[in-house]
Amino acid sequence: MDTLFASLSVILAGGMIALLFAKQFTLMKAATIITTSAGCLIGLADSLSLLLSNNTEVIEKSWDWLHLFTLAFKVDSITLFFLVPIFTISPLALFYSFHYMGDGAKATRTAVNYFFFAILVASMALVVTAANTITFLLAWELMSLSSFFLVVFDYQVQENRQAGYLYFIFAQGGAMLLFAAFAILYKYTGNFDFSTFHTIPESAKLLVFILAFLGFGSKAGIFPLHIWLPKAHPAAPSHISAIMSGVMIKMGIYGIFRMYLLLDAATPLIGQIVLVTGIVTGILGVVYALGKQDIKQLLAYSSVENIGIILIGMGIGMVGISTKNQAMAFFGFAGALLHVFNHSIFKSLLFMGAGSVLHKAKTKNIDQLGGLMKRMPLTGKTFLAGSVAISGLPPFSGFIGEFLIYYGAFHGISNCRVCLILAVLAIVALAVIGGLAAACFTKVTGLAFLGEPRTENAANAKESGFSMTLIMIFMAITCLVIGVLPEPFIRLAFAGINDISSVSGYDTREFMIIVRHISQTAAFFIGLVLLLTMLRKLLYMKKEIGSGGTWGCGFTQPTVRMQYTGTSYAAEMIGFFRPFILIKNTYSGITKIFPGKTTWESEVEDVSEKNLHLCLVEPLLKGMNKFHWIQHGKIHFYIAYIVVAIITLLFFL
Amino acid sequence: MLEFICLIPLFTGIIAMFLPVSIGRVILVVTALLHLQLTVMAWIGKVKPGLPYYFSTSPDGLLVLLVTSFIFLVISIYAVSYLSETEMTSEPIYIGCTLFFLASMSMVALADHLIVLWIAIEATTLMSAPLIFLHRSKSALEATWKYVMICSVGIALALLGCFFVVLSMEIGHVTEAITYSALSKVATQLNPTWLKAGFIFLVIGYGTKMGLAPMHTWLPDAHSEAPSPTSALLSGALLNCAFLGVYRSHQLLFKAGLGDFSSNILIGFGLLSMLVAAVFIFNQSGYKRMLAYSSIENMGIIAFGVGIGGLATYGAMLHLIHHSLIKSSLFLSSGNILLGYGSKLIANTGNMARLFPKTCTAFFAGFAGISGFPPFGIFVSELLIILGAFQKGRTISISIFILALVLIFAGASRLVMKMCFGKYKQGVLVDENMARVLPSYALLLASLILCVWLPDSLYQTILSAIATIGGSTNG
Amino acid sequence: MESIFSFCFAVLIAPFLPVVIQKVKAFFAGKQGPPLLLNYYTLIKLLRKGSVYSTSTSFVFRMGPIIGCATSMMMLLFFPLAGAAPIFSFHGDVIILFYLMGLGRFFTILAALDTASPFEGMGAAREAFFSTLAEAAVFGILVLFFRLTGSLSFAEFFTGNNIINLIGAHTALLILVIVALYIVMLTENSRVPVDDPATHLELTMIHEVMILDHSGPDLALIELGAWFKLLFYSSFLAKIIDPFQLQNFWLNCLCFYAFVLFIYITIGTVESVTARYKMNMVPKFILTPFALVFFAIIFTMELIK
Amino acid sequence: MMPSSEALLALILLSVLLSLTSHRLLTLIHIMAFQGIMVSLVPLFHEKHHTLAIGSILLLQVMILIKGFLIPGFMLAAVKKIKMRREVVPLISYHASLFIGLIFIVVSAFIADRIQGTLPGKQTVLIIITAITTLASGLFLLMSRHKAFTQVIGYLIMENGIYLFGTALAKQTHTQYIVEFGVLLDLLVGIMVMGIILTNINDTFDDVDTAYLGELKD
Repeated sequence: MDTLFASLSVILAGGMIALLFAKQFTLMKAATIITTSAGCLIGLADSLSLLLSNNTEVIEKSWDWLHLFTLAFKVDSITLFFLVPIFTISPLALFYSFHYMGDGAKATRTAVNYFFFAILVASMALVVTAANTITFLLAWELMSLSSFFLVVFDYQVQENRQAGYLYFIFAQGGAMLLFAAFAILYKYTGNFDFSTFHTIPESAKLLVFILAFLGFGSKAGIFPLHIWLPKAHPAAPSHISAIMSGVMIKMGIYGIFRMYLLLDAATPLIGQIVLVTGIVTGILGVVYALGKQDIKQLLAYSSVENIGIILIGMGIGMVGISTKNQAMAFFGFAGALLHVFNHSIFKSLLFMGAGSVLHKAKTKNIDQLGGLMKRMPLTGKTFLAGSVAISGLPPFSGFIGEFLIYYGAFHGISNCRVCLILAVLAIVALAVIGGLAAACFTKVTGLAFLGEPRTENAANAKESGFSMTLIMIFMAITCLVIGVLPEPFIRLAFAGINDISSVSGYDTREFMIIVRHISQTAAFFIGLVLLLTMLRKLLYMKKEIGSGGTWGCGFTQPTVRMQYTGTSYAAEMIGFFRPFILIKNTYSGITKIFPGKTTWESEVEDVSEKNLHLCLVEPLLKGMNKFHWIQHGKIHFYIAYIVVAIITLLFFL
Repeated sequence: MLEFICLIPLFTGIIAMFLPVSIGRVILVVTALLHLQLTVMAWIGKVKPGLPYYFSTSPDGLLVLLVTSFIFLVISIYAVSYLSETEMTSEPIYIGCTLFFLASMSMVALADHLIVLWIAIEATTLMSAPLIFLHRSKSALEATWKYVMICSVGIALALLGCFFVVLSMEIGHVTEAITYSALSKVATQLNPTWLKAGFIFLVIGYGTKMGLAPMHTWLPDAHSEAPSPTSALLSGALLNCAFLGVYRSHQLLFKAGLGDFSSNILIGFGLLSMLVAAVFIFNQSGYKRMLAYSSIENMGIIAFGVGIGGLATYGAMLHLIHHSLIKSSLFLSSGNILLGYGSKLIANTGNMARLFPKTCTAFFAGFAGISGFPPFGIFVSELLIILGAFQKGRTISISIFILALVLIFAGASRLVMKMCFGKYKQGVLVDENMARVLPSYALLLASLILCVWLPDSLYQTILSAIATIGGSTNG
Repeated sequence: MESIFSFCFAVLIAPFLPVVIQKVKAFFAGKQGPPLLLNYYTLIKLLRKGSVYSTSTSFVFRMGPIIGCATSMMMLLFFPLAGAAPIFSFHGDVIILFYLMGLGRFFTILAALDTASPFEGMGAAREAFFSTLAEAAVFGILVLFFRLTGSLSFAEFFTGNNIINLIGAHTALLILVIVALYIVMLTENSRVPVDDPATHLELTMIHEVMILDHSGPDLALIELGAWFKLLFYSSFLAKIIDPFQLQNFWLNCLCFYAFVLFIYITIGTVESVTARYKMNMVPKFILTPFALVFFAIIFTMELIK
Repeated sequence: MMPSSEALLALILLSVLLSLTSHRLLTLIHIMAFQGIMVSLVPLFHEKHHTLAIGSILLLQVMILIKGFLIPGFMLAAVKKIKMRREVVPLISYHASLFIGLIFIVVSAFIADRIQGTLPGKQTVLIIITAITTLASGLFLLMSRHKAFTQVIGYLIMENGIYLFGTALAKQTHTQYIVEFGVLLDLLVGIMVMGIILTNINDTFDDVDTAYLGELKD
């Protein structure tokens, strides 16, 4: 614990350094990055060693605060597990930022950005170590606030401001729900300590959980509370998107998980709610991802999808616990945790790739990109690896987490009817999500990196600086390593749920054999691919290799604009989900005999955003505007208000 | 003598009226220092009241006094720089009235007698009125007129409330002194009907001054039209004094066993104020008006917290302290913004992050603080109020409370973001200046420090202040 | 040893079987049809050729055929062909295998998009969409099989005590499964009525349009992959139908391939008697197997206590 | 209750009704001065105060001075400065105002009847009626008249009503002269401040009509 706090101090010191040396741009970046990363690495070493030592004793620390409260911190296996991505991704994102934050004219702002980055990292670490209400909320709010500043880094752009605004509201609204949830808990327990939460009456648990689920869910991005994600992620600088999407939204997951464990509710409803939400979130998330043309927006929706997958895993685990199905619970939870870790890596990788593209090709719209694989080979290849990983395809990391969830879900197929239906839904949903995610990421990779550049900017793109590419290569390799040698990482996830009493002690030896088989299969597959590659080389030896234009099916003058676009690629698939996804087509029409230039636009609108606007925000604003006459400026009536107030109150006498 | 706390500013105020401006400014700051020193001595208990029949030190009064005194010191430092920038025509009057204003506020904080309290509160209105209209612009005059009329009418009703309380004494054959401290000892003997009627008039009367809806109507006008140091004083200090009147009355009813009655009224007013503030903060066009409505909201929160009782009362008291600190800081920043852009309209501001980075930092930090983000104290106070309300089972009211908070946050953050980060094409009039930024920082820092470390004596004082209405920290 | 033999035999016979379909179609059309060893000739011809690559393409284009072929081979490696135990097998292998198929598809699509062609993207989009829908049905089938056998591996589905067989305890369910799997097979292998391999208009193609730019050995690899895949699905179906569990490996083998042949003949028949659907009808068609399987799963709640 | 006291109260009521119908500002000020003196005299005729203390007498004189002369005098000066003679057509016409004044009397009689039972000792109904009517009429003037000047008068009338209430009900307050004096001082300063603002308004707007004072709104 002391090491952890020491590491947090170093991280914060890094943030302070940024503010102090704001004038010397490069020095400031280097010093901050090194200091903050050093802090992260200390923390990482500490949490990993604690996590893997199987040390069951709980480590606690507390201080008195404001006479009333205690700031209590406690470390158990789940905490440690969540600390790992925090401390892993942060230094990577920081190193990446060295070249990404290259604009010396924004030196002060960059320094502020690093400062809040450090605060964000520290507050996330505090969120997962908090052991009572006050500490948790304190860290939670700090996290929201600091991440808000990170989002509005490029505040000159109106969309970014709007995104920051939306995020701010969701953060605060979610926090208010959490306040309410914790207040209800306090009402029953009379203290702030997490460990007493399970004592509250069973009837209140569901309400508390739902409030907390909505509160945490708004941070995590469950459907329909996800709408800030696709706005905030494109707005933030890419390494910030990476850390937010890779790590920060997982704090919502942590909260849901923690709350579930603390409440220890007997009602099966909780697991069912989580599972169904996960399914809805996952499928709709990926469908929307498919429909978007802005890479970062697409990645944000993909984060929503992955939150869905994680929630499916978690829901499987919860259903498993409520039906006393230990295997289901164990693998559900472990799968969810492992996916948290995996997603943090490949999503960060993808965001960094997107950032690299944005940096060099000056656009995020995939319909204006293309051909980047040749111009930015390292970014392209690492992005490809990330795409395969996020689609959950072996032999990359995404598959492993999903496999665990599948495994848990298959164990849920038993005679319990609700359980069976839920498990089947989960399995089918995972399959559909996997298929659509593959479609989605073939779209990004295929259109942005392959083919021909669609615009000048894309054609002139160059590879990014070494700090960016090195990090991306490292992360891509990590994705592959986790996919091929998953055992230590699965053990990590198992260690993560070690402290959950209802599933601990599950015998994993049998499963470890399967894991070894998976590992072998993956290796074998890679071997087979290599073999076929050699064979192909052999077959092409001494043969004539020609090159020419793409076969245009007889058309002789193809241009790059004739390439298939992302919009067309996705049109049919998203059309399939029509009631849940709004496709707005605008067509200028043909009016004259000799038609002039006509336009046709297609845009995917978020159904929850639209309905939120239509059913909540607009009536609310309208309703509030109806009351504006109160302050009409006439003093006579102001005095009349007082008289009316008196008379009204006298009736209560 | 305790009365010196009121008399010194009164005396120096008279002097300052007749002296040149440069000396007047010095007098302002020196008096503020002296006042703070006396206040601290009163805290320690070194100063005894000379007229114990009229004045005494109560924990709630001391709390308000300390906050007032501290804020006044910081604002007076700001005012010196602000005044030199604005070249006000009748500056000696301004300085004098500011000091009178301090005197009357101190009197409110120290008054124990029902009617002396009333006199003091009425005096605050009269003393602060010149501060608002010294600009002599049309809107400033209008605002002052509304302020004086509405508050006078409201406070006149409070006098009737005082009479009703006295009547309830007579019916109950109580012959104690008409002081809050004496009455609360024999509160159960008072006639409940007339006491309740008295409370209604008192809460309406002082509530007018405090800015509880629907009697709040003067507040946005006065706060937005006053010079920024005055706005800061009005919002950070005056509203607390008015609150003190409401609080004392509530204490009396609580002691008389009518706590439920007064609590419900306070909760009702509190929620109504928050909702009204929410309505007007959305699409607000002026930033000072926005801050004014935010004051209405926060007064509503305090009334709500006091009404809930228990843990929420503690939260309300913390809220009072932190709101004063943060809101005055915000108003001071708004003064800089006004100087810089020359307009009170949000539409005519923007891009503060680049143009006025220091002010922007103070302004945004203040906004974050007032919205309940750590590391500022409102985070704690709002949390405590929510906890307390749930503990008391007030589910519906707390739902409205939370809804209003979110609405206000949504409304205000949009405007604040527009100001801090939005587009702005024109040039700026006056650059920011360390002397005018540091006071804002000082106030924020005070809130921050109090959120990290609450001195024991302060804590104990709050505890004894809330103990009189059954508030405690363990529910 | 039997396993390896079985696998090698399957690999060798895979190119032969599609010709059966063409023969059946020719029979229905009253034609003679191509020579039986047509695909072997094609293979040899392609392997001997060089290639022309589009200037738009990158290494991804060259990886497509390799990975596509490798994933199809993986399926055969794990499948208990002809009653022999598969070469590899473990609990849970079905999941990784179907995901590997997904990987193959992923790269095929990417290779198609790499050409910057206006048409290949169209095929890629359809491929991605339809196979996603088919995948839902496949996983439904896996759930059902898990419910019936408690296992998650091809080997365990079809060998051992608790095997899946039409002439077993769950005939009713399995008929639904067979129909479903048959449709999935048609979808995944781009057969009529989902796709028509014999069409000549690129706009209406799915699989064929994606490989327009491949030539030479690359095309050979793609074709091989396609044949393996078709064989895998037919074997899957054949295994469910095949009622014989004989002790003799060779007899078993014979029975098995007889059933496989039967499946191919039915495919040929289907292609002869039906026309391909309009493209917007296809999703509905592919949803049918999912509905069937889901119905079957719900059914098991009553049947299996 | 002495008959003289009842006569006094009747006079006050009359002055209230007069003020409701009067549109000349000078008349209003005179009525108010008269009313102020009457109100100050009420405690003198109140039965409990047969034995008047020295302080009480002193206070009485101060009160008559302030309410009867200082404040009206101050306002007269202001009127002269403002050069304003009459109220424009009010929001509610003078006839209606009179009618409303009568309604106030009826309602206050009703209220007085209701609350009399709860009061200690023998209380005259008339003083409560007068007090409530005066209070209500003051508020009514505040709400219904255009000129800011008339509003000040309305405020004063309201204050008189409250004072009457205090006299009638809360006798203890009258034994505390310092407090009483403080209240009076507040009133005086208040009127002065209002007067200053009024003259300023007049300088700026060339009128004291509240119609000009409605610009600040949302």
